[in-house]
Amino acid sequence: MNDQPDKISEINERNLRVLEAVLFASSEPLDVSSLLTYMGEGANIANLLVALQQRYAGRGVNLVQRGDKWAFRTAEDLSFLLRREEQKTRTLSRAALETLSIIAYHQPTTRAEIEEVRGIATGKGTIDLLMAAGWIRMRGRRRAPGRPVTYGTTDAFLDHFGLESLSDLPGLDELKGAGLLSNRLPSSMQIPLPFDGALRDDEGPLDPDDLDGEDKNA
Amino acid sequence: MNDQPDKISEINERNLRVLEAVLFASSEPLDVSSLLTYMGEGANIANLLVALQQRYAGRGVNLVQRGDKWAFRTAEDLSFLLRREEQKTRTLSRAALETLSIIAYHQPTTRAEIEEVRGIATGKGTIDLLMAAGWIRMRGRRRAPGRPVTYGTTDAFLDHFGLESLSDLPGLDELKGAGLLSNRLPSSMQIPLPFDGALRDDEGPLDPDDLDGEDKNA
Amino acid sequence: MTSAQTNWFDKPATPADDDILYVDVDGYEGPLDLLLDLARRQKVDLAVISVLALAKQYLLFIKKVREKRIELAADYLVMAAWLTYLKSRLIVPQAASDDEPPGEMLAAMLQFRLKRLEGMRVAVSQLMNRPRLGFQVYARGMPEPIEIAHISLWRASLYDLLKSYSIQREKGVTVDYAPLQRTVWSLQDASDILQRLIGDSFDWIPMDTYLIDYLVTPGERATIRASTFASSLELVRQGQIDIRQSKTFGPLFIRRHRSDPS
Repeated sequence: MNDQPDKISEINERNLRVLEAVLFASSEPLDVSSLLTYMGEGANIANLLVALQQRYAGRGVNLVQRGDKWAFRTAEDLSFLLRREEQKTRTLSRAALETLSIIAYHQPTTRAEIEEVRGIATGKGTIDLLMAAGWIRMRGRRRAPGRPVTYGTTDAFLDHFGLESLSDLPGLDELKGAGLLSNRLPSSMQIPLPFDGALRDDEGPLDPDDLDGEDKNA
Repeated sequence: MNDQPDKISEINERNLRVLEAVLFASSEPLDVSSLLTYMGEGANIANLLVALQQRYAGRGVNLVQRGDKWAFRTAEDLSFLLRREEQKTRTLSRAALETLSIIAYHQPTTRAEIEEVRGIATGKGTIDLLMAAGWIRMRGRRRAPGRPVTYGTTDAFLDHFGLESLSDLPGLDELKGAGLLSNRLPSSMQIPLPFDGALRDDEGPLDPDDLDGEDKNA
Repeated sequence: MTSAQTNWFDKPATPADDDILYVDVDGYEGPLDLLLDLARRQKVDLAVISVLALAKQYLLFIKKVREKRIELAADYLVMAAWLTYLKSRLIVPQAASDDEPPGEMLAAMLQFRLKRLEGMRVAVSQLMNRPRLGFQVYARGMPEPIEIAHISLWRASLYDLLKSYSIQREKGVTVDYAPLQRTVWSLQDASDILQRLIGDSFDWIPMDTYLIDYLVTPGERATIRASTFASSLELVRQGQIDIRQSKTFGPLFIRRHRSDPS
């Protein structure tokens, strides 16, 4: 190194240090004019910022420009470090359990039908929760006024509850035998045979829009 | 460069980036065990931290050790540039400051010992205030009549005052030399040094009730 | 707040004039603080300070304060008493038989305590003049917190599912449930009817024969038999009729009771 630029590089190095510290400590991205207040006379802030940016390129932290402001940010490829997934086992709420059981026995069924059996409105959150749990799916749309979405259970549902197929769901007599249903029930009461095959005659396919998992009629 | 160490240095470099990103992203010092969770198998974290510290030595931001934790902090020599005025509300009373320094230099110490040094009763409020600031903690209970609570400083104390460990306390050697860290007149007896390790021989654990942060003996 | 010798204590600087000292003790944090201030006025190293002179100054000071205001914290008076004792120990030569600690030792102890308090005060200044976090040294201004995505794993048993379904189906049924309207014969009705049917028949006739018209409806048999039987017992008690049964579960025969002993 020759003598002359030594002085300049010393000042430069000092300014880089200050820039580094100020940008590190700032609680928000800083623009050039506020950075300038920390620099010595005649500092070429644009050059300094580029130099600092290059110095941090490829490091775990990068100097990034946001609009006309500058800030340190975690390198994009390391952003996964700042996310963590926590699994928590939770017991299904009563409402969700009721809705799920009705869908299981009555499938393909619509939200209105579920509400009819439950005698109470079923929140969209309950359906969403069961969808997120992976236990129910939208099958199609009922060929009826309003074309409501029909719901059915998934393979994950069978898997979780240890069923080989839907026909393993106990019928009326078995439920009575297990003491789950009272024997005093009227003989007119029937339990439907759940159906999880392809679309039934009264079902149409889902709309293309339904693919994002939203029930537009909800 | 030969082939063999290339792979090692590549892994090292990646670990250094991860360490840099994680430490940069946090405003609080992080301990080695939580840093380890981000590293690959068999990473030598002690070496990595030293390497990172060297890389940032002389820069505007330094990697510093605070107790057994690590953090990025702006360089001390730039303090005159970055200096912010102290908030009036944060100014501690003389009683609080004296109590803090007595705890720092005499730890583990009891309230009675603090009062003995100051020659005046210390209000519970003063201790509470220092606890709330996060600078002191209850360590245990002295094995002595009344089982008084022993107090010591925290890592946040080290962090606030820019100390790597208690041995960095300013004037420690002079105070020790003059025998002023003792409860007694200086004698040939060993002069105790401030100690923030696990419980000492004359300390027992805190009672379960102490965990809510209350000093029942106060 | 910029000089290196920042006074971190909120106590105002002590006036140079000793005469002003007597005005108040409120500026001091206890007698030790006051003693330390007095000692500093000797303008010598604490190690070579004259404890005797210090004790005299303190006692004089307390005396002046008490002339102005009677009330004075007990701490100050305890210290005054102790210093009076110390003074006497320092002035009067130690007797050989004396068990009390020598005055020199008491003086050294006081000196030690003053030095120790002074030491802590210096330490406070040194600590507070360090580059402190948030004032001269800074942490990351824009920390990037770790985002924790909570994933729920739902749990339910097949039993819960089936129970839940069954409860709902049963609930749906009970909504339509209407209790059966049963014909119930009151005891009075049964008694009236039985009286009427028996009339004046003194022959043994099975009870069911009298009731044959009413027992056609199977749903009503139980209540009619029960009410009739109960009221027949009452009629027997009243001496209106007689009852006879030849064997267990055999037919019940009834007839009008003959009231006249013929």
